[in-house]
This record gives sequence, C-alpha cells and structure tokens, in this order.
Amino acid sequence: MKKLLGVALGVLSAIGGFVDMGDLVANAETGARFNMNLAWVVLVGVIGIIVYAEMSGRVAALCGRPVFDLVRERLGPRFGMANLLASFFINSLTLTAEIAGVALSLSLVSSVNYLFLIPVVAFLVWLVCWRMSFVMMERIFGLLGLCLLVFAVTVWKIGPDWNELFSATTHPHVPHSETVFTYAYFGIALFGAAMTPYEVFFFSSGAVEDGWTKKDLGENKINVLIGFPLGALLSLAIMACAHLVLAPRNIGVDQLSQVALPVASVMGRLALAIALIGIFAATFGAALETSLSAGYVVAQYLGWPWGKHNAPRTATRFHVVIALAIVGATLFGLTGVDPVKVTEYSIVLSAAALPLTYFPILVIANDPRYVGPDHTNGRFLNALASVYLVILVLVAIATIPLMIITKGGS
Amino acid sequence: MNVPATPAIAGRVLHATLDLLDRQLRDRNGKLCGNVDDLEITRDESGQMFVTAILCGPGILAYRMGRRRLGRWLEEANRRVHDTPSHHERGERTRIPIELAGEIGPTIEVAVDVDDLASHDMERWTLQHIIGHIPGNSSRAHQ
Amino acid sequence: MRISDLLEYSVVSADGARLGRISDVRVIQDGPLIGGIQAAFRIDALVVGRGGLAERLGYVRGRVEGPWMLRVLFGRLERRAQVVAVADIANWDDDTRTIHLVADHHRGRRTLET
Amino acid sequence: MPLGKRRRRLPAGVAGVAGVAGVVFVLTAGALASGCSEHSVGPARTYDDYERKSRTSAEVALSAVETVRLLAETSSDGNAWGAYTSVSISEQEDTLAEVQGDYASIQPPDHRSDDLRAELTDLLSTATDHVAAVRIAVRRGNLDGLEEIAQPLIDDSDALQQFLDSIER
Repeated sequence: MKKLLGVALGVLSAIGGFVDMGDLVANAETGARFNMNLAWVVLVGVIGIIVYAEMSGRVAALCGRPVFDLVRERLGPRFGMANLLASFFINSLTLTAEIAGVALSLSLVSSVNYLFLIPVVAFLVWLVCWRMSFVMMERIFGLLGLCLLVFAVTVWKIGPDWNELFSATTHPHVPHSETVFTYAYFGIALFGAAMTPYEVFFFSSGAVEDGWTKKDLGENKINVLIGFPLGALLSLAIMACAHLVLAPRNIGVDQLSQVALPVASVMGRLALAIALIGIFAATFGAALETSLSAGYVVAQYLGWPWGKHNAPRTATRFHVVIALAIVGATLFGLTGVDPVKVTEYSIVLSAAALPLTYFPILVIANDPRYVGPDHTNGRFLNALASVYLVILVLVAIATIPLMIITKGGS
Repeated sequence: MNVPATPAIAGRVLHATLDLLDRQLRDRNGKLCGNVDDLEITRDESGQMFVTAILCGPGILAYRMGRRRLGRWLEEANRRVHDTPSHHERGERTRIPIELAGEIGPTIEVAVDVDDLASHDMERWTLQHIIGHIPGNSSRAHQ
Repeated sequence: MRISDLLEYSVVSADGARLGRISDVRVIQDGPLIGGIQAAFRIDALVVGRGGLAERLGYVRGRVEGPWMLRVLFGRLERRAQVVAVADIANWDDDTRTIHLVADHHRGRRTLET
Repeated sequence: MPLGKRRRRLPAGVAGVAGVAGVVFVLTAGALASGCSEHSVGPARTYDDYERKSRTSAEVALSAVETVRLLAETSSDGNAWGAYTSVSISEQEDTLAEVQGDYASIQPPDHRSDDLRAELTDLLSTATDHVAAVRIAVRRGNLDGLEEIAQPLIDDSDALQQFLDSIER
C-alpha cells in the first residue's frame, strides 16, 4: 500500500514536472494560432522526454550520478563549463518566467499588480527550497497540479467534433494566415517546452535525493510512462481549449490570464478557481525545480555536496547558488520584462541547447561501467533514442535562424 | 592509519582520462568532496611513469583548464592561508596520494577527511559567513 | 608533472613522423606496493590521437555498447588513435613538448582494446 | 618551464558552443530589453511594408477587443469574479494602448499609406475608448452589466475584421 502510494506520488510529480509556465503559454498560444495543427509536436516531445528521463533516472538509481556529473565526465571540463554556463543562463530565464507566472496567477485573485507580488513569491520559493523536504514538496505541488485536469473537463464539456480534432492532429497543415517559418518556430517552442533540460536535471537529482537504487527501476519506469503522458494530455487539453474557444474569436494569447479564459467562459467560477490553483501549483512547482536545478548543475559540475536530503549547513554552497539564482531571476522579473516573452525565449533557447544535455545521458546509459552490464539500453530504446538525438541536433541547428527569420514568432 | 574501504584489484587496467579524471570524490565518511581535477604523474630515473596522486581544488581546475598562471596563484594563496603544521604531515591540501583511493567506479572513494581538503574551504567559509546566520540551517527538512 | 601537462605533449616517431597528441594514458595497477596497501598505478602506454570528443567518450576503450549510430561513428574515430608503450619512449623534449620514440616502436604493438 | 607561455588551443567544440552561447545571450538580452513583442514596429519603407505592419497592429487590436468581449460575457454570466475580470481587462487595455502608440509612431511612406493610417488610427482609438468604458464599469463592481457595456465592441470588432479583409484582398 505504502509502495503504491509512493508510485502514485512519483507519477504526480512527473506531471508537475512536465507542465509549467512554458507549456501553459506555448500550448495556449499555438492552440489559438494554429488550432490543433501542432498537436503532434507535443506527442513527439513527450516520447522524447520519456526516453531520456527514463535513462537519466536509471543511471542515477544505479550509480548515484545525476545528469550534470555525467556532462563533465563525458564532455570534459571545458566543454562541460560552456554547457554549464548555457544551461544556467537558460535555467535562470525559466526561473524568471515561473516566478512571474506564480505572481500573475496570484494577481488574478487579488488584483494586486504582479510586480508587487514577485518579491513575495521569490521569498516563498526560497523558503520552500530552504525548509521543506523534497518528498513533501513533490507531493504538495504534484497533487495541486492535478487541478489542471479541469482543462480536459472543459474540452469534454464543449463536446467538440472529436474526429475533427483527431484528424487535425494526425494530418496537420500550415494555416493560411501563417508561414512555414512561424509554423516551424512554434513547433520548436512546443518541443522545447516538452523537453526543457531542467526536467532531467531535476528528475535525475531527485532520484538521488529520494535514495533510489536498483530496486526502484520499476518505479522509475512507471513514473515516466504514466506521469509524462498525463502531463502531455494536460498540455493538449490546454491547446484544445484555446483552439475551441479562443481561435474562433481571433483571440491570440499574449497573457497568462487568457490561458484560463476558456475554462471560465465554459465552466464557470469554480472551474476558473480550480484552473488558477492548477496554474499556481504548476508554476510554483516549476519555480522550485528550476531553483534547485540551478544549485544542482553548479554543485554537480564542481563536485560540491548538494541536495535537500542534507541540512543546509552541510551543503552550503549549493544553497548559496540557489539563493543567488532566485535573487537574479527576481531582479530580472522586476525590470518589467513581459513574462510571456521571457517564457517564449526560455523554451526556444532550451530547444537550442537540448543536445548538450541529452547526448551525455545517452552515452552513459550504454556504458556498462556506470549502469552495469544488465541495465544498458536495449536495442529498441537505443534506436528510438538515436532518432531523437538526430531530431535534437536538427532542432538545435534550426532554432536560432528561425528565431531571426520570424523575429521571435511574430 | 588511512586504510581504503576496499582493497584494490591488482593488475587492473584503467584509462586515466576515461576512468579517473573528472570523477566525483567521496571522503572516508561518504561526503562529496570535489572532483578529480587533475592527476599527478611521477617519472623515475628508469623512465617508468606512475600516477601518484589525485589533485583536487579550485587552483588545480583552473590550471587544468589552461589558466596556468591563475591556477598556480590560487594554489599558492591557498597554501599560505591554510598550511598549518598539522597539514604538513599530510602534504598539500590539494593532493590525495593515489594509495588512499579505495573503490574506483562512477565515484572514487578516498580515505581522507573532507575538512583537510582545499576543495572544501569555500564550503566552510560560506557556512561561517552566510548559511550559519540563517535560521533553520541545521535542521534536515521533515519527511 | 600533471596529467594536464602530459596531455599537451606531441609524439614523434624516430623517422620524424608526428603521430599526434597524447589524449589518454593507460594505467596498469601492477607496480610495487605503495603505502603498504595497494600496487602502484604504473603507466603502461600512451594513447596518441587527435584529441576531440571521440577520444573522451571511450566507445572502444570503455566498451560502451551503443547506440549503434554513435558506436560506429565515435568508435571509428577513436580507433584512429595509436597506442604507444611507455617503454618505447626514447627521450622527452620539454621545450617543444614533444616525446620522441625509439626506432622500432611498432615492435610491441598494443591496441586500444584491453 | 615554458608551459605558461603557450596557451592550449581551444577545441573547436568549445569555441563553437561559447560563440553560439554568446550570440544567443546578446540576441535574447537585446530582444527582451527592447520590449520586442509581436506588435513591435520599426520604420516602414514601402507601402507593402506599411500594409503588413497595419495588419499586425489590427490583428493584435482585434484579439484584445475580442478578449474583452469574452471577458465581459463571462462576467455577466457570473462565470468569473471581479479581480480576474478587472486584471485581465486592464492587460488588454494596456496592449491596445501600446498598439495604438506604436502604430501612430510609424511614418507612412506615401499617400496611399495615409488612408490606411487614418482608417486604422480611428478604429484603434474608438476601440480603446470602448475598452476603457468596460474597465471603468468593472472597477465599479458592475460585473453583471458588463455585456451591455461591452456592446459597442461588437462594432469595433466587425470594423477591424473588415479592415483586415480589405488589406488581405
């Protein structure tokens, strides 16, 4: 029973880890602009994160090494350092977006300007990183994140033509009002949101925090195989809501409040409240994950003691890096940059950096000295992972030119 | 007397950059205590070469990454600040004799104390000047 | 000397041909007993190649199993590296950071696989 | 030892990543700092260029107008509370004001553009007035009557749509 509970909670945290500010914004935005013509990207993305998160969790369980340790061991200290700087920068942008997302969701219930809420949210994020246990944190925000299911209920309540939804997903085309370039750019944004690198930094470090061993390999599989697809389902529901309610009215999404608007207009006040709780939990959970990830990547690159399973006084530099990342993100957020824009840039840049993170994971998951001869990747998994590695590299190459051609998707 | 956790297998073959460099180090109490930032190589008169020590610390990493002058300066500064007589007995604080290495795997266990290593200085400084002043620093979060 | 210094040395054969730069060293733990506990870590051979990612990943030396695509690509690149026995070193030139080999360094030819 | 003098050449991979990272950093920082957004505008040199910018501005305005309409409707049906409606409407009002300001600052390149400018400027300012009226009502707590007050926005929306159709032709 207790074991079952553990699995259920792991699944919840996987959902929480999948849906964040980036997914909320990217899915609603593309649903409103491209209808369901980019839904397939979410599916491609979720398979990718399943494949690579499983590997990172397995490696962490078998040899206790999380992702950023492997990055330095496989790529060397210089290349590893370049990777560290890029990852830290992108992670900080994501953290800014998540903190702003929490503040925005709170402003929608309090009418306080979100800029005033940013420092408060940042302090709370820091406090949770400082005090709350890892397990507790996963449970609370994973569970509350389930409130996002209200988006799926909304789609069901609208009662759309399911055949039409399905065929748009399987037979996508570029809408008349868009160009191939904007289509590709938003495709990359969705892909980046689905496979954001902090998800594996956090997932693999979390495996070490939770003290996973060989016995937990089953739990690892269940977590990624149930948790991430459920997360993808939520993403698609958000996209479908925007497609069904916002697109027919020519509404484009440029505010977080618009993401929840379909739920309110179709389902009413209570549903709106549930959606906002879900958005709050997803962004707050992601703010915690990105704050911790800032500490994880630096500490793991340099070999410092890290983790919430230690008291802060036995992982001091780790906690200082977390605090600095939060302060940096807060100051950046307070300059009044558009949170939705920051989110877009963070997921697109994530897409550009994907191979840096995922390549070392793939190599190590095949290295018997790390995972033992019985737990290296099977043929099928390797074939799939290789296909994804090619996709990741192509996406990374295409990202920056597309960003320039489309002027950031306009 | 420093005794490694597990006796090493005689005659085993390792590749220095593949199996040793950049690996995570754990001290005798299982604490994370830095990475293998560099290795010391000793050449004897007969031309034989041996890996004689694991080197670890901020100056060492800077040196390895091509910042030779900065690396040496950092090492020298660290030595001046910390090399008390008791440390003399152990040699430098950035050097772990290879015979103290126990298990060599994804993690390398070394029979030293994390507090005797230069890689831990900033950790202590941070504790004394920052983390130590924040309430709740010593409690492990409740499960 | 540190290994980061050693990795800057080029290796030149007796007839003046440049074999490449040292990218790894093979260590065999069969030296005299040190500290009364374990055998010394004797350096047996130098891996000489062009450097680069392939020689860091260790598809051949570390027997990394897959995936096929990477094993073929990086395995092939890694196999271009040569293994030179330490015993075949004739002399060291620290100014130009070059290691000169004896004339018949091919005699005890070693391979990357161990 | 001459070791310090000869700096090791960076492997190509590192230089590449560092270079790309640098470029990306500058691009992002620049884009975010300049407030580069979907409705950002630069100089227009030709009529086509001006027309394209007019279209983008009209699209963003249409989205804002429709969002406010939907919010008003939702609110009148009792499906949202005051804070949500009020904050969301203010956001759209800001967007509209921004579009209006940006559009006004583009220099029309020729006489044909003047007509376009006159038409859209007019539409934008009427829409802004109507949205402001909705915002004022919501701040006064008149949530139930919002749909009524948002009525004029239907015409604004139609007019913007027509404007878009006319240049889409």
